[in-house]
Amino acid sequence: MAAKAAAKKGTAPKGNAEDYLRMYRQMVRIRAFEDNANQLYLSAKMPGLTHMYSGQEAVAVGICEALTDDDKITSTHRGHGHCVAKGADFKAMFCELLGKEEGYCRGKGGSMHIADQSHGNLGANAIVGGSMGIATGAALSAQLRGTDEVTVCFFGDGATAQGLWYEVMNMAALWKLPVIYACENNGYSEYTKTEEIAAGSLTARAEAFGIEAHKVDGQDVLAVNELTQKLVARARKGEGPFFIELDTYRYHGHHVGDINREYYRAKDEESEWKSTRDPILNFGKWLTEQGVVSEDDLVAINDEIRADAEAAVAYAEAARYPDASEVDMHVYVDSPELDAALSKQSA
Amino acid sequence: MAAKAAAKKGTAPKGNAEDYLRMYRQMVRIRAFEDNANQLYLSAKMPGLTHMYSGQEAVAVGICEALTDDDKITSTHRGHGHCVAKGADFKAMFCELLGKEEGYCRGKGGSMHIADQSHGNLGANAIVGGSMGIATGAALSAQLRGTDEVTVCFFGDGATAQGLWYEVMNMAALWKLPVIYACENNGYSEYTKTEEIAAGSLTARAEAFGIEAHKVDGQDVLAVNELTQKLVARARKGEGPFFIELDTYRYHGHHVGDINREYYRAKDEESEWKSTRDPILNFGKWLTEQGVVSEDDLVAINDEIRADAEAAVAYAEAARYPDASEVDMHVYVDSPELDAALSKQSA
Amino acid sequence: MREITLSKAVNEAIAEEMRRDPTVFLIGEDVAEAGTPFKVLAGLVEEFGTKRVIDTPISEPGFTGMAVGAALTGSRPIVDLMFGDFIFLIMDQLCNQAAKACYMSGGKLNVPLVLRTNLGATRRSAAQHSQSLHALVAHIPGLKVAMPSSAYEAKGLMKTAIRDNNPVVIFEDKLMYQDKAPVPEEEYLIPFGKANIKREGTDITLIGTSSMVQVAEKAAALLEKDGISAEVIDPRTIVPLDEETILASVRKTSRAIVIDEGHQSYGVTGEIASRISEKAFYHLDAPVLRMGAMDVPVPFSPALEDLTVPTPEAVAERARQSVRGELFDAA
Amino acid sequence: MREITLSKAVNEAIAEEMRRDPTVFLIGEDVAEAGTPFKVLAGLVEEFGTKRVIDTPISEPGFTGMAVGAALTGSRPIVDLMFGDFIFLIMDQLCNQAAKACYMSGGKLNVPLVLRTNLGATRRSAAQHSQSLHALVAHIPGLKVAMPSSAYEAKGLMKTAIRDNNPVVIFEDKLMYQDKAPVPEEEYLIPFGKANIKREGTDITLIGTSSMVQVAEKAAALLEKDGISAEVIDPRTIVPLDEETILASVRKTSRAIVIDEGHQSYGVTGEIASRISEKAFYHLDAPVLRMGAMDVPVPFSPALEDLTVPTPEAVAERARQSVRGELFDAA
Ligand SMILES: Cc1ncc(C[n+]2csc(CCOP(=O)(O)OP(=O)(O)O)c2C)c(N)n1
Ligand SMILES: Cc1ncc(C[n+]2csc(CCOP(=O)(O)OP(=O)(O)O)c2C)c(N)n1
Ligand SMILES: [Mg+2]
Ligand SMILES: [Mg+2]
Repeated sequence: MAAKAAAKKGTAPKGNAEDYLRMYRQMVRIRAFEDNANQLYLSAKMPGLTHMYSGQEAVAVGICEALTDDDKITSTHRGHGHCVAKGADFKAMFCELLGKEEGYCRGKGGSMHIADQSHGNLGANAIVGGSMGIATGAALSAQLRGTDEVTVCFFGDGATAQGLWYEVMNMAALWKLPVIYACENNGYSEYTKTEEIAAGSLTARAEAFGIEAHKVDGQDVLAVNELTQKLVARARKGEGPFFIELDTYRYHGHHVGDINREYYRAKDEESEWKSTRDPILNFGKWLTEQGVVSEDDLVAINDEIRADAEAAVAYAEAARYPDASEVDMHVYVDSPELDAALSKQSA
Repeated sequence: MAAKAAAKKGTAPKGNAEDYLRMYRQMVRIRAFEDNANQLYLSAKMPGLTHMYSGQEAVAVGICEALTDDDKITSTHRGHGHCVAKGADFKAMFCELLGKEEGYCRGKGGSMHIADQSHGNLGANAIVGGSMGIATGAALSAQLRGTDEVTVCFFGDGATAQGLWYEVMNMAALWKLPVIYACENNGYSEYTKTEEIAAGSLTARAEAFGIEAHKVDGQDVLAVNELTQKLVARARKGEGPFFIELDTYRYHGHHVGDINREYYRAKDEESEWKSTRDPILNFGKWLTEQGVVSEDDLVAINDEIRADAEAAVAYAEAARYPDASEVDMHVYVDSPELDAALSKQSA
Repeated sequence: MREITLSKAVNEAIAEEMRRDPTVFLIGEDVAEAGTPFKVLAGLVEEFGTKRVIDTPISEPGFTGMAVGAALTGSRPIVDLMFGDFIFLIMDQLCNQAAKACYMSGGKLNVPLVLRTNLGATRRSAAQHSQSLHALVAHIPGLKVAMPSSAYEAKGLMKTAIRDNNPVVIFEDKLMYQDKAPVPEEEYLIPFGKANIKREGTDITLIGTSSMVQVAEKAAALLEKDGISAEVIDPRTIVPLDEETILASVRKTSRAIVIDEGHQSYGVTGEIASRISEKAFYHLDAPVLRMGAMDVPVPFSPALEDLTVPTPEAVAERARQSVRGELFDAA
Repeated sequence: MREITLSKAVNEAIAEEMRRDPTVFLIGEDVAEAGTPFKVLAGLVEEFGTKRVIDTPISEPGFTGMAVGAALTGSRPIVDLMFGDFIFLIMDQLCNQAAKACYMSGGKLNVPLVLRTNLGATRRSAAQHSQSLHALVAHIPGLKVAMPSSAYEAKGLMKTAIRDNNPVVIFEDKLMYQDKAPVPEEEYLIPFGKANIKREGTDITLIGTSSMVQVAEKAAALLEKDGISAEVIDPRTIVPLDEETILASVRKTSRAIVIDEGHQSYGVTGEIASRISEKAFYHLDAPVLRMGAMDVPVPFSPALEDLTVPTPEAVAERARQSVRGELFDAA
């Protein structure tokens, strides 16, 4: 991945144009991916369920743009955004969502288990909080292997109720692990408001373990990116771990099938966020205001990405399912070095 | 149980003489119990292992003396002290330690599972942190049943590393449950110093959930009792939950077999605590200074309790083992009302 | 008789018991206003209020542990675990605490707790939302395990579970929530440990659990066309297990297949098959066959997932082989 | 050949592999200076330092999850779980995460992790420190499960486990740590999935796991006095299971008893017995017998605890009944 933006809102916007545009494009790519995924669901072409990331794009992009391919992330049930932001390809993603052989996981994982290890994405997880240990262990491994890799652990506000988080924060703090806990506080876990399920303060919970904690507007991609860059740089030097709480909002229901949701959140609230705090609209407006791009440029970007996404969907729809013989493959992986040692021994 | 002391160090010691003496006696009872248990182990008369409470007596007694029999406690692997302090009988305890039929659990539980529900002791637990949910649930049940019972959850500093604690603190705080989390910080978990396994601050961890937290000298029975009385009274009124960190020390090894322990803690440290901060010695001295009792009285109390303990040991040694037929009893309990309904239905 | 869905049957069972006994309460994630993602508990919070239908944070070990504590102190909690796969998170509270409290206390404590959760694949929910993990809890003494196979069974077994003074784990098949069956308006309980002979037959015994009872029944219908008479048995509870009814059937038919949606190895089929093989040894004309789910994590892709669970056709085919004696040659 | 204890054998295996491969590290409670409460790991921290022998807080789910993450990213962790009973705490990380990562990613991820823990009752440690829970993990596809029966086995199986690219759970019997056996100085590995015929015999096959191999051998010695020739088989790993060796033996002897220290119901004995009953059906002269631990939580009292596990005398008695044909009458 290319060098990242030393983004600072208001300073030399044109000088950082390339970085800004990449961030903009990545946010649009996520939105386009999700709109298509939603459509696949609504037209009954997608098996199972899926959780839309739309609305939270600035979080994934602001953070992942501060990382290299060697840096790791762990993701969640609401993971398409992280996957795209960390560099994944539309075709392999849509193939995975449709259970096709060319999917990232050969169709075995689906939406909730997309992993893309080539870009350092260790995988989505269908157990809320389930990847907190994995992320912290990846950071431990980075430290043991003597690298300067950093791991970002994405999770939702609801996941802060899982005890696992406190266990691994304690160890991360004791051993100064290069891990950043990124809590996307979108105000809800499933059909419940965060304030009903979270006592006290989330940042204080991290601070109680001696972990430096930050709060940031998760709708502002530059603010997210700027903070993350600083923390990543410090984590590389052994000053981690860190905690970031990102204020954000999910535009859709908890999952694609959660259509009638007025019993737990008001339509007004949704339209308020969409009209005033949309991360793509606002960033696009700022880019044009700053003269980085024209409105027409933005439209063109949008059109191009939408076309890409639709082509990828068409590709995935036409792609092959895995052969029946794959059903009992990959339960175990081979151990060629062990096998060689064993056959040498018996020889 | 009789009314409890509104103990205030330095105020009207004679007026509270009865309460003070009961606390003193209870501490001596714990010490006597443990000395005998240790002796049973050293003379190979006790099956398995056990964890000595000696040194921590002021914690169990200071807290339990602020509770009634209707109030509940949950205990730990180091649980004899809590059991005695909550009102248990020596004979049934020693019988349990020796696996005898007359033990509190008919010999099925042993040292790590003593329960004495008649005094509200829901049981020791051999899973570190394993009773944190149970205690919090007992508080929930008290609230649901409309009682003013309070539950105290005892655990060690090491147990704060279990994620379960954070899960239940969150719920206790959200629902204002009448539970008091009492962390006996004796400086070690097994063979490891607390500072090596606990990052940040324990009180801050509770406070992060909006839980009022206190630190108290766990060697000072009156300080412990005074604080606990206040918190219990407030918890009864729905002002809970609370957290107390009690500074204390275990005199023996992690378990009775942990004899050579200089590799993890210095002999000097042990003798320092024993000589300057012993909860029984210091409280005894204060009682005589204040003219509540004479030294001779204390010796007499001590002798009487020691004799009691030895008699209980002798009783337990002579007691019967459970009959072989008990081995598959108590896996399930009967459900007489259900059975009646079922037979009515089939009639 | 009226027909209602399994979902409604469970809802009715819980509502009736909550009306009867004020100490019964529900606890779990999104059980109140949302009525669970499967909507099974819809309406209960309106009747019983948020004190008895308690929405929790996403803290499975925490609220399960709390339910154990509540059960030890005069309440009768029903724990709602949204997916059976999450049972891995609560194993300590379920198996080290709830299951053992009675025994470890020499019978002085007991834990009247119901854990309601689910099982079942082919919902395209992938490996962490599709497991059938009932064998794990069946292995732990101190727990009872119920496996309803229809709306009728679900209601009766749930009511019994709530009244049992021991911890009971009840696995509903999440694909059956909308399945309807006749359920009487009048109250009834279904005793634990009494198998149900769903269909009588003489040539082979098909023992199925949960939705595999339906698979067995469909297989029996297929076999009938071939002139093979299959007896179908639903054990209803796998702990306690009604060995006698199963053995009596196999002694009559001389052949058996055990069908279960848990992984085949080290699971339910091995237990039941080995009991039959041992205790009806003299009567067997063919090896007892086992049909569990494949020993693979559940794949997401529909093209693969459907291959992992027993189907009526596959069961019928194995039964035919058994009756024809083909399996003898294989041994 | 020199004789060393099982404890020393495990220690040697880990030390050798840590010398060979710098990516191997140990993580768990009191593994460093204390060398675990059983002292099995004594000396390792002195050689490999605290970066590779990592003492943790009492956070079993936490450090197991971290080991999964480390294994996914180029390290080969050995997780030390102090008591097998604590496996209930880590089931999610072990069974939902470690076991499934490879399959869910279509083979792109893998988790070279060893979980070393223990099993075994009669140590007077009561219900939460005495369980033998290997059947639970054996039920979950994606995990391998090794059950060493001696110092020799413990060393070879541990070395193989560390080199395997999949998650392996290895259960040591905590009562065997001081048992000595001949162990060569030279390096060796023991392949997974190849059973060991510990003793040849013609009249009956005794299949035992872990310490039950010794129980089976002692039973065989007792039977020899009665003129009964017992073959003793140690499967070594229950996943993968060497069915062929077991079946070949039973086809020869026509009789079998499966002995395991896990609870009998829904456990290991049912799996192995049902495979034999199915696949050696034609060759069996008597029902395959199962001898697991009693289906009760492990009681503390010595007077009760010793009753719960299979003994050589009990195994020999069952074997005599089988050979005499007494079991036929019972059926
Ligand atoms: C351990 C576990 N419990 C419950 C669930 C069901 N579940 C899936 S997503 C979700 C809510 C998660 O909320 P949050 O962490 O805030 O993430 P968000 O959905 O808002 O992105 C729940 C309860 C689960 N998948 N895993
Ligand atoms: C879940 C669990 N992990 C590990 C152990 C082993 N163990 C028993 S006591 C103990 C130390 C507990 O330390 P602390 O909580 O401070 O209590 P203390 O022994 O100091 O009273 C450990 C690690 C256990 N019993 N349960
Ligand atoms: Mg959320
Ligand atoms: Mg301690």
